[in-house]
Amino acid sequence: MTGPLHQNPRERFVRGSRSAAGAVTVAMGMATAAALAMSAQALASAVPAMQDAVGGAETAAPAATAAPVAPVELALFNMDRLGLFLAMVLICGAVIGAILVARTGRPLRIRKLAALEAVDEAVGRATEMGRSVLFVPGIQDMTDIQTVAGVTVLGRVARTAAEYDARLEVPTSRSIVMTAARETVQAAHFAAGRPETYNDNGIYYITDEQFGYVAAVTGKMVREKPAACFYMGAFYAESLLLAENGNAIGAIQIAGTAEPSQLPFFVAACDYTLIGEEFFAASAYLSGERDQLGSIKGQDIGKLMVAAVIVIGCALATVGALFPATGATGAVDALRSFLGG
Amino acid sequence: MHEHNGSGSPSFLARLGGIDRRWIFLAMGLSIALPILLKLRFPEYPGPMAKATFDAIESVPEGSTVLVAFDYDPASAAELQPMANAMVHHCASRGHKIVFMALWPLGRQLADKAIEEVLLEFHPGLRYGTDYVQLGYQAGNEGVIKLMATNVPEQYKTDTKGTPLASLPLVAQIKSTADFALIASISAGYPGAKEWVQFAESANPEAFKLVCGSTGVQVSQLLPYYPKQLDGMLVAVKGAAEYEMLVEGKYPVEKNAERLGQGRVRMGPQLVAHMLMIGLIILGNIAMVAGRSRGGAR
Amino acid sequence: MLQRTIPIAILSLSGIILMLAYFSPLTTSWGETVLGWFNVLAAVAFVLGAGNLLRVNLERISAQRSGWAYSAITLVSFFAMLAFGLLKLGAVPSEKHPDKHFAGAYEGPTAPYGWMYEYVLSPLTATMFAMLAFYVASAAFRAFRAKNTESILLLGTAFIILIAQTAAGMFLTGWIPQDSVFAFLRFDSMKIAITEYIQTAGMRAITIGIALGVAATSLRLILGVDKSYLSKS
Amino acid sequence: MSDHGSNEPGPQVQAPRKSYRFLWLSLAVLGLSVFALRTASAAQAQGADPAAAQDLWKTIGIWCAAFMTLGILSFLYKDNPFYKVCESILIGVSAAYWMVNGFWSTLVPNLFAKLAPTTVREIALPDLPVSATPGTDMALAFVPLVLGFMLLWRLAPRGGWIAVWPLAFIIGTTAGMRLVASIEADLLAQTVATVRPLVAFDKATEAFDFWATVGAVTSVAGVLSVLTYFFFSVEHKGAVGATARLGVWFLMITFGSAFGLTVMGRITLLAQRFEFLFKEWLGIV
Repeated sequence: MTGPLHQNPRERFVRGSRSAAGAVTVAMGMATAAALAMSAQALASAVPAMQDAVGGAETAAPAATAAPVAPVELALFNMDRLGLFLAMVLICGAVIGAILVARTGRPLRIRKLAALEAVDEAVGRATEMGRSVLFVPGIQDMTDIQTVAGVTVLGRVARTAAEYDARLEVPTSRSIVMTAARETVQAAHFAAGRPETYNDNGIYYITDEQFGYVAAVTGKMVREKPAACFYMGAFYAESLLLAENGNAIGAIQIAGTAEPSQLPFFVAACDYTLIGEEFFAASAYLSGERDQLGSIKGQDIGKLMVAAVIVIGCALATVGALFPATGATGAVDALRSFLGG
Repeated sequence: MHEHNGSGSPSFLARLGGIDRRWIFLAMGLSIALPILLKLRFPEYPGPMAKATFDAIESVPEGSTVLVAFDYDPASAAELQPMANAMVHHCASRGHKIVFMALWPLGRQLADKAIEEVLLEFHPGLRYGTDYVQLGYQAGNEGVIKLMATNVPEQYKTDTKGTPLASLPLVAQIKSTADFALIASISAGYPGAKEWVQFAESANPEAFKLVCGSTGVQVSQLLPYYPKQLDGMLVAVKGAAEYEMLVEGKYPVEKNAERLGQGRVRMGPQLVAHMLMIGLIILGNIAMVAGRSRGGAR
Repeated sequence: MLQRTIPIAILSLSGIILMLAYFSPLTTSWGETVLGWFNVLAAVAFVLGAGNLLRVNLERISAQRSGWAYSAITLVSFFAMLAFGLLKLGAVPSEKHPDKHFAGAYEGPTAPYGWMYEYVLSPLTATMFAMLAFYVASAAFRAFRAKNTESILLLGTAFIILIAQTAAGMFLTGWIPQDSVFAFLRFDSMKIAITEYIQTAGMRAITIGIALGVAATSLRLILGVDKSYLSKS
Repeated sequence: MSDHGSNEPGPQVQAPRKSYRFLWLSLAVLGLSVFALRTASAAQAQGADPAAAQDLWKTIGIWCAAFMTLGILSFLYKDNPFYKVCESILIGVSAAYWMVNGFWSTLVPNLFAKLAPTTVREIALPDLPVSATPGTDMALAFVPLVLGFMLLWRLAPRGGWIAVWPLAFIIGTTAGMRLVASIEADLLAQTVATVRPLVAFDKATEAFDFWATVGAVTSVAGVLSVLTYFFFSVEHKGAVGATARLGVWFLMITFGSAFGLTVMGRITLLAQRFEFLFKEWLGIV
């Protein structure tokens, strides 16, 4: 990363996968076994998707049939990443399991997030005042999951706005985000039962340039004085420029981001802030669908696993430091290198 | 704050809380502009980190070969170039031989600038190839460091002018990073000081001293490495200013001294603006308390 | 079918290929191909953006809505920059191929495109960025008020760090010896303790939470559970 | 955190418009005339020297940059025509800037060069290497070409759904990529970094190190309590509530510290703009 400012999402995007190239060939038997396990996992995660895609078809191919044929030159599985792979299986398994449990209809209890309760209130206030609602989905492209989560939250805001008949403005910094936002807002109007009130004009592209975008949005804020401002997505230095100007016009401001460096500014300048993981949970929470709520449970299971690793690891390390003879330090190092890759 | 009705007009202090923010803007503008216009310079009190950096460079025997990596670009030059200048002057004054390199594409130009404006300005006798060498930029981020940790000539086949390393006396004998007495990374993010710790220092923990200069924003990422892995650390313009004090105290220059004082020049606005911020926070709280005690709006 | 099923299938498939590519060296090249396509699409997106920009501004001009003159300025500067760049007007000819106009460099400060970048675009963006100094001050004034324990911690920490960042920190507490029992009262020691122990811990937990959130959200998308990007038309 | 509604636009915003317009207009006229005078004198001083043209452009550039800087800064006072002009220029120039960069650095080498290598070599990239598998390259390049057209379909009045296909592709790629990357780089790396002994001894003397121990315990407690705060399944009551509260305290200190550390960088940015105005433009420092 080159500092929080000029991050180029595309570069980061490419870099992540290139590192996969430096793989080591390992004992073939092990690799094939692992690959079998993995393709089963991949397929397992694919199956519900496909099921959904074909409208809940009953049949699904048995997992093992799709195992790749043994290769000649390249390893099927990079054994260096076994720890990562197992961690991924555990976490994805927790999420999938929680979704399946949710489908059985058992009651799901999720604690309330104050910021979300405020969404309806903010839109309602804008309607009363006859002013618009501004939604800023961050400055990154759809290559950032935060933007995707932001667009999901937009769906709920747009639905409320459609119900109240409030004017919604979504300036975007990436044209693909504009496309996604239009789809989402249109869907929200359908869901609110008012498809006729939807039009494209409120959702438009400004410029990809970070500060060009901010200049336009802050200008718009000062001129049109929206009563409610939502900042949901990936933000960098512009966070405070937006939030301070929103404050100056007296708007209710609700922010959500997973960009740790910008959280302090949103926390200081906005009325409500969804901090990090809360933001992703919010996007699931707002949909109100059981599947999505289930996945929040899955996240919680993931956190429990992390906490368990930390507690056990620290206990072992402490024993190792106090009584070097027990060899507990060696166990911690082994755990570390297994998980750390 | 909302002004309340009824119990008379609120006190001056209570009204202060709802002051038009443009007065704050004006104060901020002045607190930065005036120190620049008046060239205000305040004495800096060198902190332990700046001292540690200075001592690390001093502790290496005279005539050692040091590596200075320019891991930043012009966007961060305002914060980092002052410390780079001071460090180059310090190393040369102490009699070290300097090898320049960059992990960021535009870092090379900034290194060239330091060579021209500081190294050759204050030490005109130094000769290229024996006293200093410019290796320039190589793509590959931490991969560059990884390879240098075992094989410098493999990573850098030539310097920026295309001369093979073997024909440059200063670097002809350098095999790996372990052959440097000290490595300094002046860094603005990824790749930078963190990667030097992870890939060079951990490969040869005892072989060389490692110091870094860092921007304010990424400081919290690097702090955990000081003082174990990093022997010294210069934090943002403030670190540069403190370090300049130490360097100038021991190795003063006669003319163009302002080139070694940029950090302190930029600290002028910093000090005034920070004081303003602190004052504003105090004022805001006084206003809140004053407003509350009069039973005003919250 | 065309509007819902196929998009979900495309999404799941591309997601699964990229996951596979990371673990299996055999499929790494698939992942790279897919990413190459992605980068091309990202570049095409600029055209889409420009098209939308034109539409919005042309509409405003033709309807003579308030501020239409500014839309005209936007369009003029857009087309000027586009012409300088796409046609490489005034570009410095390439040394190796001076006969080929489009091999020339258009970024240098002597070419119009480079000049526009240096003297128009970068001062504008740099000044927008610099405005933060003002907003940081007004945010600190307004938001850092000791209303409850949480806000006291927030403002107290900011206060300590702000003092420790300037000479005032050393001036006030620098006289306390480093090795004395009271060394922890030095502003620089406090700053190190806060950043190293508390801030690092806080950021770590935030990062872990975010990672889980990203993983769960990605998984929901790949499984087809989250379909919010699809309109229902 | 903040109390909204406290900064309602005051009466000063409704000040008489005409006088403001006059003010801005006279400022602009004044600035432009000074600029014209200065450029004219600079041009005269240098005569018909070939290097003079370049210097002239540089002078014009610095004046231009100064106007842009002041125009943006004027927004701090209030929204005004100056700022609006700067904003419009910024939007136009930057949109074109990104488009041109995308064209020359991505579309030409990664799309056109694969579809029609000979033509591209002839016109723009004479040094383009010859591919070993031109047929495969071309076939593969058709995928993004088609997806690209589908994406651009958004500009057409009908059939907006067509753009959903490339959108699904983009989101899918992102999801696959991020799922693995976030677990590896963030989740596992940070978890592993948290694991440490809860007692510390001085390396040299092997004596018990009180402060380092406190630090270690604090770090681990911090991570666990903040994670508790992020726990969604349980209401924040009782023991969980107390731990979550501790987590909030950790978060607040974290944010306060990050805020304080960032201030220095922001001030440097403004100082640099002022240095530009005072040094390069006015030459008074």
